[in-house]
Amino acid sequence: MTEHLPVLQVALPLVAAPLCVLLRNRHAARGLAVLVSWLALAIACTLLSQVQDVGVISYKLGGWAPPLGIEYRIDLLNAYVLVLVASIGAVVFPFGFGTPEQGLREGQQHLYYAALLLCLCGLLGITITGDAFNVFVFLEIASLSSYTLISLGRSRRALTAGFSYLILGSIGGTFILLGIGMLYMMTGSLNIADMAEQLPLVSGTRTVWMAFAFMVIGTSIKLAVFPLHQWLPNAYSYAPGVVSAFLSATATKVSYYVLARIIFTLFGAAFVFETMGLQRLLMPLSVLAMFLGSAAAIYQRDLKRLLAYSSIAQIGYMTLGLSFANVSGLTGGIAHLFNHALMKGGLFLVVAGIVYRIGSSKIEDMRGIGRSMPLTLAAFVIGGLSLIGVPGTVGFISKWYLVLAALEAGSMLIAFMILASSLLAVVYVWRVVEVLYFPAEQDPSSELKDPPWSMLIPSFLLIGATIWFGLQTDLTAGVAGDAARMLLEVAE
Amino acid sequence: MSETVGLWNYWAVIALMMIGLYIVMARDNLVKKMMGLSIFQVAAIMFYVSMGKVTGGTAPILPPGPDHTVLYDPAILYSNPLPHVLMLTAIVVGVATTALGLSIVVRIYEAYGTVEEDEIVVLDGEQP
Amino acid sequence: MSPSTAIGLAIALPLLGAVGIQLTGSRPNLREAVTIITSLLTFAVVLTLYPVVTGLAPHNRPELELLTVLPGVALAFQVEPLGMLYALVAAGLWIPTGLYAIGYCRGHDEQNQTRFFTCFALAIFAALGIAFARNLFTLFLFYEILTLSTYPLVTHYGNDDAKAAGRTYLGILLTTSVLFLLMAILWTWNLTGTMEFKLGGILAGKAEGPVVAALLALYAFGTGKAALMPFHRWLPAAMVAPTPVSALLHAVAIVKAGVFTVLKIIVYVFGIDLLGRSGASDWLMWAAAFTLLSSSVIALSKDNLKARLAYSTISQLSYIVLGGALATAAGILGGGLHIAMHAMGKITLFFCAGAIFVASHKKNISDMDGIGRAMPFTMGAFFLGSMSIIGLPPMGGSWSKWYLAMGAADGNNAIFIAVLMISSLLSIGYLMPVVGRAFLFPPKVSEHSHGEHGHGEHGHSEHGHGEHGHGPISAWLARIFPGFHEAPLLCVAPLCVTAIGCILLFFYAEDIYNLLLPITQSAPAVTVER
Amino acid sequence: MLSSLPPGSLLVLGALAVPLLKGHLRSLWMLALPLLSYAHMDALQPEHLGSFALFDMVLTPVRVDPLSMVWGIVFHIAALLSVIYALHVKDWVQLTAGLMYSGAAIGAAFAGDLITLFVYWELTAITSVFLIWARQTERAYRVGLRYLLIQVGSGVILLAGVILYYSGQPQAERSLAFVQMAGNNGISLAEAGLGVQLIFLAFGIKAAFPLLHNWLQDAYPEATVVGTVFLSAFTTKLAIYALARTFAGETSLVWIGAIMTVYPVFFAVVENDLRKVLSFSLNNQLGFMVCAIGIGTPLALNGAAAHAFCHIMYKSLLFMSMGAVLYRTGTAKATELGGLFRTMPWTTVFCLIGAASISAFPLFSGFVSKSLTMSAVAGAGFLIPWLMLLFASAGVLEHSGIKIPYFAFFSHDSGKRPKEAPFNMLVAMGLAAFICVAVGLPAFFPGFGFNWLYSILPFASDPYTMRYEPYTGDHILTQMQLLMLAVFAFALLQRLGAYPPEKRGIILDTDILYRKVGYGFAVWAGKVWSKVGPALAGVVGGMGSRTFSRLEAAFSPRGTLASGGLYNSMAVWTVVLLGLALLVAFFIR
Repeated sequence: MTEHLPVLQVALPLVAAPLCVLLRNRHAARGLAVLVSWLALAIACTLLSQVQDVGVISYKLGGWAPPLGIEYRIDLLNAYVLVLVASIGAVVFPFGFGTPEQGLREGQQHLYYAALLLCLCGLLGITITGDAFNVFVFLEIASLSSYTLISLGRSRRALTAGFSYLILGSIGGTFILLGIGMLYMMTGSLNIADMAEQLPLVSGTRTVWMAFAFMVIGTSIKLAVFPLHQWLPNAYSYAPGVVSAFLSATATKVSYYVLARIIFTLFGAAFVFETMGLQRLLMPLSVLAMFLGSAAAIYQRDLKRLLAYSSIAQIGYMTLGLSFANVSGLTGGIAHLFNHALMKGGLFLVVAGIVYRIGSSKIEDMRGIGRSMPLTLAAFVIGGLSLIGVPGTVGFISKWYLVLAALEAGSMLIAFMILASSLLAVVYVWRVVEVLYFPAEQDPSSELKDPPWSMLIPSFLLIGATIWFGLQTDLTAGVAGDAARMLLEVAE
Repeated sequence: MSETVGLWNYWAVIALMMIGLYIVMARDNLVKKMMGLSIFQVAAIMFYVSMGKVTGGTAPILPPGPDHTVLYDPAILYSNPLPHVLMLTAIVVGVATTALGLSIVVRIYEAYGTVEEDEIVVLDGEQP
Repeated sequence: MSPSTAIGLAIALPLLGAVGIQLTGSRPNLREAVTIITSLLTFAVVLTLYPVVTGLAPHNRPELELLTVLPGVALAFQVEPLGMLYALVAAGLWIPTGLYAIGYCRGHDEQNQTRFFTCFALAIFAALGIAFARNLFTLFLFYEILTLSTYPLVTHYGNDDAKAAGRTYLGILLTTSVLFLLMAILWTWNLTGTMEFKLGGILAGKAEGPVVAALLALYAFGTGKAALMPFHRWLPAAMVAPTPVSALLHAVAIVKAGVFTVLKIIVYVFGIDLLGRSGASDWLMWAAAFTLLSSSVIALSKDNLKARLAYSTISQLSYIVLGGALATAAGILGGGLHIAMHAMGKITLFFCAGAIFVASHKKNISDMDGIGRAMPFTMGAFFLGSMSIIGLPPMGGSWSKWYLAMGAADGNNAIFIAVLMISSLLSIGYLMPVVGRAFLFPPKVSEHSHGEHGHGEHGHSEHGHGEHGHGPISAWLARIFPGFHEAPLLCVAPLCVTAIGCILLFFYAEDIYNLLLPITQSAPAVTVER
Repeated sequence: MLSSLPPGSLLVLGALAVPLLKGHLRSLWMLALPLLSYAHMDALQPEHLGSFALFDMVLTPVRVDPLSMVWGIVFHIAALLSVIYALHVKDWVQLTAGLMYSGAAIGAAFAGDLITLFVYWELTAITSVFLIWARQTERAYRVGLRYLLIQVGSGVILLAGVILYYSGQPQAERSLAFVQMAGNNGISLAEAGLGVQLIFLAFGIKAAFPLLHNWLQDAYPEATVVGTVFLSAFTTKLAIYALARTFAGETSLVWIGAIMTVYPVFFAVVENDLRKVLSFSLNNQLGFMVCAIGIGTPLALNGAAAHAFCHIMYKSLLFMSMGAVLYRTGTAKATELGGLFRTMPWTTVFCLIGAASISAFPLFSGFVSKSLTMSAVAGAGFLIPWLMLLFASAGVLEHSGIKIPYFAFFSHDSGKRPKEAPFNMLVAMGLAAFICVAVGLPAFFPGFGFNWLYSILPFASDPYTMRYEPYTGDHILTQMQLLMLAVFAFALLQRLGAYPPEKRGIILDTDILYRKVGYGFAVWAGKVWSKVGPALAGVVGGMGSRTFSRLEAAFSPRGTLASGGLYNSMAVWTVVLLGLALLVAFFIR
């Protein structure tokens, strides 16, 4: 049984999705989705511990040998991402259990869960597979389901948001497809490990360069690297609350994983940074993202949109870590992948709770509600502090590694910029905290209270995790560091 | 020169891509945008298909031999079948994307009463 | 109870207290009991550590390591002399401050008292964490907790003023700490690969010349709580908070956390030796001197009593920074002593300002004419506190000033003796008029104050008088002091205690001196001429 | 227990109880305090040195030797007289402050180390300011503040000096002992180092050296009736003691002293406020002592000590009498007084005794003490200073000996008919007058008259002093000639109408420097700050809000960066980036 875990990881949600459709009952569908997400988490955790024990796991799908057949290849990095995606799913799926789903048409809820499960399946699949074309397939599964999920939002603008994400996502996906095709032309293989072995022989050809450019740009669209981020604010603002939480915590993270894979495993750091000079492009863009994303967040009037812009800035941190191409930077980037998922997922859940109570995500509608919703306020404050990077929270850990990386790279300026941009986070976080905390002129309706426990518990699980992993970093920074060393092929 | 011209299939792919992208960018009508996107995706499919073609190669189909065996003749030059196979999946993805996109356009039409992007922007501006 | 346990307990108790206060919030008496009992217990636990510090050699000092956050970076605590001093100050002054806050809040009928006392306890928790921090990370962690836990206190009134003040407060403190302090910590880590505090410094041999000066700048300005100009604005801004908060800010925890951090970093990260040798701290002396003098001058022009005291605090903090920057044994000792001395003096002054506000609703010095005759205990205490701040004997403040000046003399920086002396004179200029006017001027005609405050001043004081009109002691006092009208007992008693404390510190300064002496071991007594 | 307390501490601590007592109990307590304190001091063994280590220093809070004993005795007497004089006062602030002030001064006289000295030094400053503030006028408040600043300024200079002095010594032999620093120990002030010079400066401020003197004339006339009596006795004499202790024999003091004696004469002659006249004369008398200290021989030091003793007595007496006048009439201005002898006969008599003493008439205390000084100066061969002192002696007679009683009690009749001074004041004045006379009398039998005074002097065993006999023919003759000349001059000038008329006016003095310029600067700095602060805040705020609106225009949901053709710009960006990525790869290596 255990040897089949890799395929089960993907197959379970894939099978459960049509089941949901067949069940036609929203309670049953939800129960199934939650169950599957928990099972997926259990599988992911088992895989991680296996990887930590025995090293890389290679699973041959259908028994076909790797270069020809599809291989699921699990090393430390993707086991880590699997755990992240699965655990976010396991926390987010039960959110609001027992309350009616927000803004869904009657009779469609089971379809919603089907889409969620498909999305989970796609994301897990991207992560677990060792086959380049398979990555594209799962990417499209995840993307298509997420277009659906986003356009399910209550506002009609969710539709336009979903549509534009669809357009851009498809462009990105096609870019990746083209890139894979070019690589296949040059190597005759679709297995990532196999391609990686062949590539150095042909790395001087323009086809490979083009392939690289297409793949990096395609992934960057999915990852919302500045300035390819413009689909993201709308998508996250108008999607249903849970979807925002889920996507913000997983979709961009998986894209980041793909980018890291492309750069380090597929093409190799030497090619990417020395031949292609990616850091010359990526570093300025990351810094711009950090500042412009945060600056834009400051001026938002919608809380979800604010968080979305903050995500753009945080993605900037991750890609910045990547662009240093040293162990600290990559550790910071990968750790931030995990950490940002925790805090942004938690924050979106908190906002979902607020929206559940007051029916709006506009900041001005939240005046003084922290008084009657103290737990929500507390959760938001902690999550916000984590965004800022206050010590004791996960945000600090990632920032720690990133600044260290900048110092190791000898760039005091970048180090200062990382810290300075986190000050912008102080501004946008505290702007919201002030609104929540200070009493409104007129007394808010007194029956307002914290969201139900079924919403609070998942929020607090993620928010609490930001503190736990801010102090206990074996799982995050520890594994991230190992993964970074593995990617950079640096001996411990 | 001949080399550049000889790669006409790639030029076609690039032209298709650019046409598709241009439509996506320049058209306000959402349905037309979907069309542009389809063209764009088709460009990728064309790319794969053309790259699988081996000059002088025949279709990679093995004729059935006696006793339900498959005849393989190393003398016959086949085209590479794999890209074509892959494109089956890509076509499915493209179809799904188009279907989903169009269904969203339908929903947009229900919600806004129009599928023109500029009008939607105006409508969104009126009612933020 | 082993010393390690005691460390944990000392830090955990205020945290537990905060939980307890939150839980008993609906029953004020019980809640206040929790505050008082927790503060007493905390102080007792901290006291049990005192003999440990004085008795054991540095390498034997008890430690408590909770967990390893990052490789080489642990959340860990250790007791050492400077931290012990700060812990004693914070925990010791929590008791009177707590009592006073109870009196103040009740006398003033404050809102949200539960939140108030909870955050208060949290602030003490953070302060003790800072005091016992074994490494830079732990220190930074609790430093930020302290900033955040006091934010609700600063913005207690919840109005626009409070909001603006809260922005300044948080803005400056977080900006400096994240931008500079964290940068400095990381840089240190990058240079040395460690962040454990070590007597004699960890940077010695790892950094030279301009790097040391730049690091020191990052540390000094990064510790925004030390209120070095130009990062001092948060302190006057925070004046909108209730007075017990101001006392907490200025005396017990927050500003002291800042200067403590600076001193600790100078002693344990740079090492007195390195700084004294390299001259990297020369600019810091001037920066501190500038802050010291200019804020005194500003204080002169403030009519609002709390604002004046706030600028006085800024000035006094720079004394401590200066002491550290001098990088001589005497300078460090003086800085350390001044932590305790200034805490005791300033807390008294703020208590007095609050008591005056509770009793008469007066905020401006120009309105306080003749108030000393109505409030002889309060103003007497104010007088004593002022003397301590000025540095006059027989108040504790004179010892710290003595050692600071000695430090300047030892370090061949005699010019800073002049700075200290001028500052003393300036502090007379801004503190003594308060006393003089209060005791010696006849009260202003009430018409005037009516004109300024508009409503109910007289009515209030009559009400207040009624409160204190009964009881034999009050009657006796009222007979002796005509027009006797003090704040509630819970306000007055703590300030009398702390005022007496200022005098006691004069006589018991040697204990603090002996406590701190070991940290100067690595320092040369006299800096050689550079 | 009691013996472990330093002298004067009884007064300091006992004063704390004064506010809590009422009526006769308070009076009794206040009278008892100086007496108890005296007994306590008397019980101390000479050369009793209570040393202990504090920090890394050795402190000697109590050191009893003949020099300190003289000051101890006279300070106690002055405290007692002042208390008696103040018995009618109800204001506890003044009484407490006065008692603590005298206690601090006594403590300072017995300080054995510089830290202890500093402690008492500052204590006298802080307590005494209340005696000025207790006047409860705006003017007194400002004067008090200036006084306090200068007094504490002297303290901090002392501290700075002590620190430099201490740290300038070799590490192993650092000593804080309050001992000779320059002069007789063979080190001149110029070469003694900055620390010692600062200490000298600090003493000089309190001793009202020329140009450092303004606080005295500024503050003393503004103090309360009682306050001035207290003030006149302690602060300056404490400084004299400190100078005698540390700078005896420092030659520059001779000149400083000589100048000090001369120049106040001119101010005193034209001054209208009689209490201010007395302040100038006090300054002038200090000059004699400073001069004697500068000589530094045992005889000269004896002279300084004796003069300090006598001076405290007669200056107190004069201030008391002027205080009584002020108390009864509400003014001490020469132009508004005159003819008071009719209703205030006792006060007149006591004032005359004081005037005679300060003028050094034979049979009065001034005569026996000033003679010592003059002889010492002459004996040391300082001719010009000697002449200056001689001139000043005449001047003293002019302004204190004649002007004060003349304008207050005789002169033209002001028409004022005040009551005689209160009984307690009369008692105090009487006691002071008695002492003035008693120590001035010739030694009809050993231990009587001036002999008693000489026996308590620090160098009582000094053979020259023991053999010194003020009542010799030529002494008396010289003095009488001088006095007669002065009286004659006064009478002549008065008759001719040429005596400088008393004017209501402000006499310009060097204090204009700090009173106007310093104060003006502080006010100006405050104003500048109050203008610049908001202006800066305005500028920053304006810049901030402009930046804000610009940024908002760019970033807000309606802003340029965040809205508009979503797909278009992003698709363009995609292509641009693709191009860029390839460009970087192709061309930028």
